[in-house]
Amino acid sequence: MSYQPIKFYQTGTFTVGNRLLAPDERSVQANMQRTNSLNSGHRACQGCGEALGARYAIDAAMNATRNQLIAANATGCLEVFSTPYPETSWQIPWIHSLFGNTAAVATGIAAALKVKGRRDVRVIAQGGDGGTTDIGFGCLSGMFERNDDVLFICYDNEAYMNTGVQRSSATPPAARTATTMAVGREPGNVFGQGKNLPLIAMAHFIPYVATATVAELRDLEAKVRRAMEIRGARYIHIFVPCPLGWGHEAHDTIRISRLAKETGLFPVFEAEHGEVTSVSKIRRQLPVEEYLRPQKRFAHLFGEAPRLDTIAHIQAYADRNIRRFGLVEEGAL
Amino acid sequence: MVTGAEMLSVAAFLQGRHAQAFPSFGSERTGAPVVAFCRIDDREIRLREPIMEPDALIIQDPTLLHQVEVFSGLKPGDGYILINTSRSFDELGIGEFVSGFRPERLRTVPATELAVKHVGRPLPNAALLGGFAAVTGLLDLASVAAAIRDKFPGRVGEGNVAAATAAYEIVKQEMKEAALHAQAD
Amino acid sequence: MDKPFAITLDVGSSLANRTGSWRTNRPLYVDRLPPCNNACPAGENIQGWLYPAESGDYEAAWRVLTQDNPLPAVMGRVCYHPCEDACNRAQLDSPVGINSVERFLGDEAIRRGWRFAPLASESGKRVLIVGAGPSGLSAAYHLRRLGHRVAIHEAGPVAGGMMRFGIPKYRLPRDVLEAEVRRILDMGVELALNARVDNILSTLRMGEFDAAFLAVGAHIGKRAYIPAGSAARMLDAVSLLRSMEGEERPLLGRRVVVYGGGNTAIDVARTAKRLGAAESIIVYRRTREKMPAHDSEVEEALQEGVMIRWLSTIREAGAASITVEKMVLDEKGFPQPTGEVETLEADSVVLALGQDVDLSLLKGVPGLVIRDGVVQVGPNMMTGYLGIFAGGDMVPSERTVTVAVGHGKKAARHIDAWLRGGRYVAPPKHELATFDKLNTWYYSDAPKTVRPTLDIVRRQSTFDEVVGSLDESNALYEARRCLSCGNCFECDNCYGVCPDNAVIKLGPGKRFEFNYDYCKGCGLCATECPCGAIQMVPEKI
Amino acid sequence: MLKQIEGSLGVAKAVALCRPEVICAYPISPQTHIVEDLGEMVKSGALAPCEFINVESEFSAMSVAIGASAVGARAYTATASQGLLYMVEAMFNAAGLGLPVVMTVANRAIGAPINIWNDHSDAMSQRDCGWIQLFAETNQEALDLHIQAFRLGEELSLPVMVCMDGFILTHAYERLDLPGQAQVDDYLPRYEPRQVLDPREPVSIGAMVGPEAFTEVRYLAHAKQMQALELIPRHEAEFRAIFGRDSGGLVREYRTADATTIVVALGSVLGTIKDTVDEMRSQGHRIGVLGICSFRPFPLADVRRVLHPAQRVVVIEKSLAVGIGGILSANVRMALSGVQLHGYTVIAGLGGRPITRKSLHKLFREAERDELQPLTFLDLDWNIVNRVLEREKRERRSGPIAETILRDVGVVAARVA
Repeated sequence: MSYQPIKFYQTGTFTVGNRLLAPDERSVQANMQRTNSLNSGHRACQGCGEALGARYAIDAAMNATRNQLIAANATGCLEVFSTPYPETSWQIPWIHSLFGNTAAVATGIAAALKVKGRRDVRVIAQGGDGGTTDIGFGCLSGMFERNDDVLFICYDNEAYMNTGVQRSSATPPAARTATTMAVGREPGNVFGQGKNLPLIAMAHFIPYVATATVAELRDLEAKVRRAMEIRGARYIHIFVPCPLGWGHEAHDTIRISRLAKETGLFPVFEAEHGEVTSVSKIRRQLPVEEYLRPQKRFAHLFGEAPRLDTIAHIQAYADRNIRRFGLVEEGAL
Repeated sequence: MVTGAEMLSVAAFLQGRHAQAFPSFGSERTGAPVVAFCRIDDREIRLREPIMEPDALIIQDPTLLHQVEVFSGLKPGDGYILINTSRSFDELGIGEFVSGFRPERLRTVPATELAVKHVGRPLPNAALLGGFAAVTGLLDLASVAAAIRDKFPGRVGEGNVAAATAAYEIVKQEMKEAALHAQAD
Repeated sequence: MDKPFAITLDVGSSLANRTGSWRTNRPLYVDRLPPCNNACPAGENIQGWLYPAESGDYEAAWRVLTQDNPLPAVMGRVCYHPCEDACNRAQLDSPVGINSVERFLGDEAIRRGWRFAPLASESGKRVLIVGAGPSGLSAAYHLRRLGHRVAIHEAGPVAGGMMRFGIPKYRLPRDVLEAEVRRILDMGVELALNARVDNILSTLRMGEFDAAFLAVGAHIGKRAYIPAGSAARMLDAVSLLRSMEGEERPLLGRRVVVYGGGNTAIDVARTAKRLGAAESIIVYRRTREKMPAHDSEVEEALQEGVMIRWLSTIREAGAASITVEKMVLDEKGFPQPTGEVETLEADSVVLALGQDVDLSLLKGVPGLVIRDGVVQVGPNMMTGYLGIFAGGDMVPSERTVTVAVGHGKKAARHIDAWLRGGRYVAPPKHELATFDKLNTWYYSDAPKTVRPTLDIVRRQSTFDEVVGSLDESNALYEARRCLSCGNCFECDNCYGVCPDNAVIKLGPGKRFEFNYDYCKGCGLCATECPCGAIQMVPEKI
Repeated sequence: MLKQIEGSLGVAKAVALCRPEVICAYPISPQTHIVEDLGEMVKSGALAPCEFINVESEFSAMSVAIGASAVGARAYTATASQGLLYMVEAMFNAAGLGLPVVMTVANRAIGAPINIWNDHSDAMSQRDCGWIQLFAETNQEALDLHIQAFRLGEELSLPVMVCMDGFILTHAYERLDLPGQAQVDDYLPRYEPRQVLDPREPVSIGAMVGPEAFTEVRYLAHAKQMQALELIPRHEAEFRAIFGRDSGGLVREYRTADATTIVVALGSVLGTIKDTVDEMRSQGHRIGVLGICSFRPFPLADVRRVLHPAQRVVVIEKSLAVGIGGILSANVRMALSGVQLHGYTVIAGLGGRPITRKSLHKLFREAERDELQPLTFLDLDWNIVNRVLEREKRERRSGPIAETILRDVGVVAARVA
């Protein structure tokens, strides 16, 4: 069958694949022979955003490198659910060393490959928000600063899920975690100054920084592909909801990601050498309530007497993102 | 100073002897008082303790004379003392203290001046080694020069060798004169 | 390599861990009934034929379409498309232009001369069909496809029935109608013209038919008692419209008054305009809201300068004028006279008050039940007399071409079953794919394309077709606006969003399968399915 | 080739001859000169192909080495003291994953109070992390042990730590016999890793292992070190054959035949002890020395064999197991279980305190008379200690011990003056 020029919605702008697209225009995930880098049988929870994000990203990277890929993995959910002896779910050469040293291990791998003249083999370091924004931060910053030829991917589910949902520096304000309980006068996590890893990565002026969510596969794959075209230190921050830790329905993982972006709470953009080069605009702007309400970790904001002040505060964060990154189409809304 | 001890050990090594040079370890910053040691022997040196009873003492900075117990352990009689100064032992106020030493083993040399003259910088090490070779006769000037060239290749090295040679000559000259005086008395 | 024990593992080994056992809910692929299909009186599988159309496979689309309706080109013009009123897309931006795509496919078929597939084996049975209108033609087509020999007896000089004698050219060009009728006849359907059936039983007997389907339509214009002077020129709408097909044009004068509020009234008023009437006025006793005529028709009529007198009745008609009485709606919404009258100049008055059925052919048939001037039929379209079925305008129902075509199909299936000594049982209907079952995020905004319309001057002077066709790319665009409600369109979402790779892609046209060995039952696939083709059901424990 | 150079430079040259492919550097005294020298060789191209990476911490240094080693590259780094402690988590990991990283530890004390001078507290803190630990007596041996370390580690897939006394060896200028490249290539084969990260044969390294297999994994780690007990002497012999000198091995005896008193120690202090022993021998004392080169694995059998005939053992160690005393001596005692002899633990040279012949003579004589305390702190200034203990008994807020001691010694005062 001859394919029509891509002109209309069903040719897959928002869906994963679609029969109407020429095969080379479909997403990696739509491919019947996709690599399933993180194959079935892993022990992730139902509807795990991290499992999804990891397969999206690594499949895309394998596709971009013709499977010439090695990954280093930080301690955390992803590592534990993917490689409990005697089974591993990974299809690529993969190493888990420690919680805080993944970027450095990757640096070592890249250095060794360089010495051995295996420039074709590319290196990915990956971990959760704990292994990235907290305990792994030192090694990560060092890797950035030296501009080592490593792509670091952070799967951000905004808390230490592996140990039972404790607060991390990526945990959003007001969110309930095991160490920021929804009790007292200021329930949930504190309103700090925030620790925006993508911006911090940009402050290292590395060649490439991007954010993505599991709700926009094509965008995510494009960013991984772009990252793989570049040499040097690269960083992709992927928003991956955790049904268990956030207290939302397992089937809402993608919906929640979508809401995070559409409310402006999670800006999706790209930056090269410290400059923002592209922004994924909000399609249908929504108030933050839409995002907060389906998550039990924010349930205390919607009790008998809703915490309107807190919600307004969170809305202000979203508005700031919208202003800072220009998330809303000019003239729209 | 540390460099001095190093070069001294190299010079000894070049003359086929065993030598062990090491600093008085510390987190000193440039300019702070330091002590460095050098052992020279004909058999392998296994000893790792600091030198507490030196046979010879090279004092690079006479201003320390009254601050630290510089002379502790130095055996009166057959100990060597070489001081980097243009003044005399008496002018330095230690004439009385060194009275017990054999005068031909007590020498001063304006090493810093020589360094400034030949190297252009106040680094007296090389000159002091030249002087040391002269006063002790334990090393010949050639191996000192070789050690210096080994440490500082090129122009700087040659400058230092010149300084060392000058110091060597000066000390030798003084000793000759001293010897004459001795006979004269 | 000789790997360290336990610390180093072979890739992919976790396939040994069947996580399917975690599942408490199981996803199922389902086909739900799209609202368009559900609303189509002709029972078309609209989503089904839009699907191949989306990939530009128009012939396949046309073949799916014509499994239910042999007259797409006609339907694409005269159908009032209840499908579009039901379309879920209306809640996003505007309904899919189903009718215009259908018309495009119909015209494409005529242009390319596509023919119907050869028949199944002959059954050896003969069926008589009375009336070559939409219902009769539809029945003939379906019966023929089912392998029966079919003979149509048509009283008129040409086939088409109301499609020919009721609907004006400017809505349905005759060459289109003829092309589609011919295609049906080419299947080997006998057509006898000017062959009025006076006595159905004798015709059945003489023709040795095994069954009959009656679809004579309703061609007798209803009369209303209006005191009229001898000079007054009064005609009825049906005759007027029929005469339009004849040699010489009827003379209506400069001022024409049409009495009634149905589609026929509109047709007449617009026809009068085209015949040169300076004034074409519709007199209707109620308000626009209450008017039975289809809104688009009313709109087009007004555009063309037709005037409408709401809340008015004709008291009497004179030589060159009529007297009109104003009405008011009572609380029940019925018009009540006010006694207030005025005079309208009128060279002629056309009564468009509905049509009656000519039931003379049924005289003496035992068991028939006739009520309100129409023949009563059972759910299988059979009359009280075994083997005689009826449909279209002569049975109780809405009187549209689409309904008639639907009757033809339905009757054909029952006749077929009856001839084979069985009963036709329609397959159970799927659950309706309502809007709430969709995840419309995945559909980008794409407003409906408007079909071109003829410029106003030519609309008032000629009988050229008013509404034009979509070109190929527009038709494709419209087809692709379809949300494919309740039916998988292979967007790969389920395959992509499964965190456990538990969806197996079977390849183009083969859709997908769940791998229950690993599916943990999270339900992401169902939530993210754009068209609601996945259902979560509890696992039996 | 003989050269009079600094110990650090000697080690750097030896490491370079081993053709390392990835070197990670983070500065900390007294190790720094080694990586500085290596860094220069890589920059100048004298050492190639090799990646020299200036990391941002010791934790990162060991982690980079782990990554490089996992790809089959020969990885090296050096550290000391606090730096070693900062990489502890990665130390266990490198050993657990069986990655043959080689690391120099320029032994130095551990704070608080911060102290940059030599003792063995740093290396001893890592005695159970799974690394092989070799202690050098001289700079020549330090140099040679690095060549042996790569051979041993890669053959066993275990990381190896070469310990050399900070400053005392690292900063000492001595005559060193530098091997030629051909000799080293002859002795040290290409690295053939047991496991490697390679897309051509993907594996997952570093799985989570539960109770069902963890004990086995740990036992295998132990078994590998036991294999080292056999390999080390073999490697020592081969080394002698190629390089023509004795270096390494498990233990080194010195005048132990007929000795009634045997002194056991690690590292450079053995030199001073040997000189002392020679002097005492010349005076008729039956005293000998047992130097331990391989502390991990600990050569229980050899130690037992050597010490068994003696009447007393004096263990001199530069580290303190606070709350019990000796670390080396505890290991020695394990070797002597069931053997009846006097055992003395002497804690000496902490934080750079010189160990002098004078003190040793006194010590050994007391030992011979069995007047020594089971646990002795060499040259401990009892006046200071007692004064502090007194003061602490008297007042609650007696201030930080280190500072008060300095005040007692008068150093602080002197600085001020």
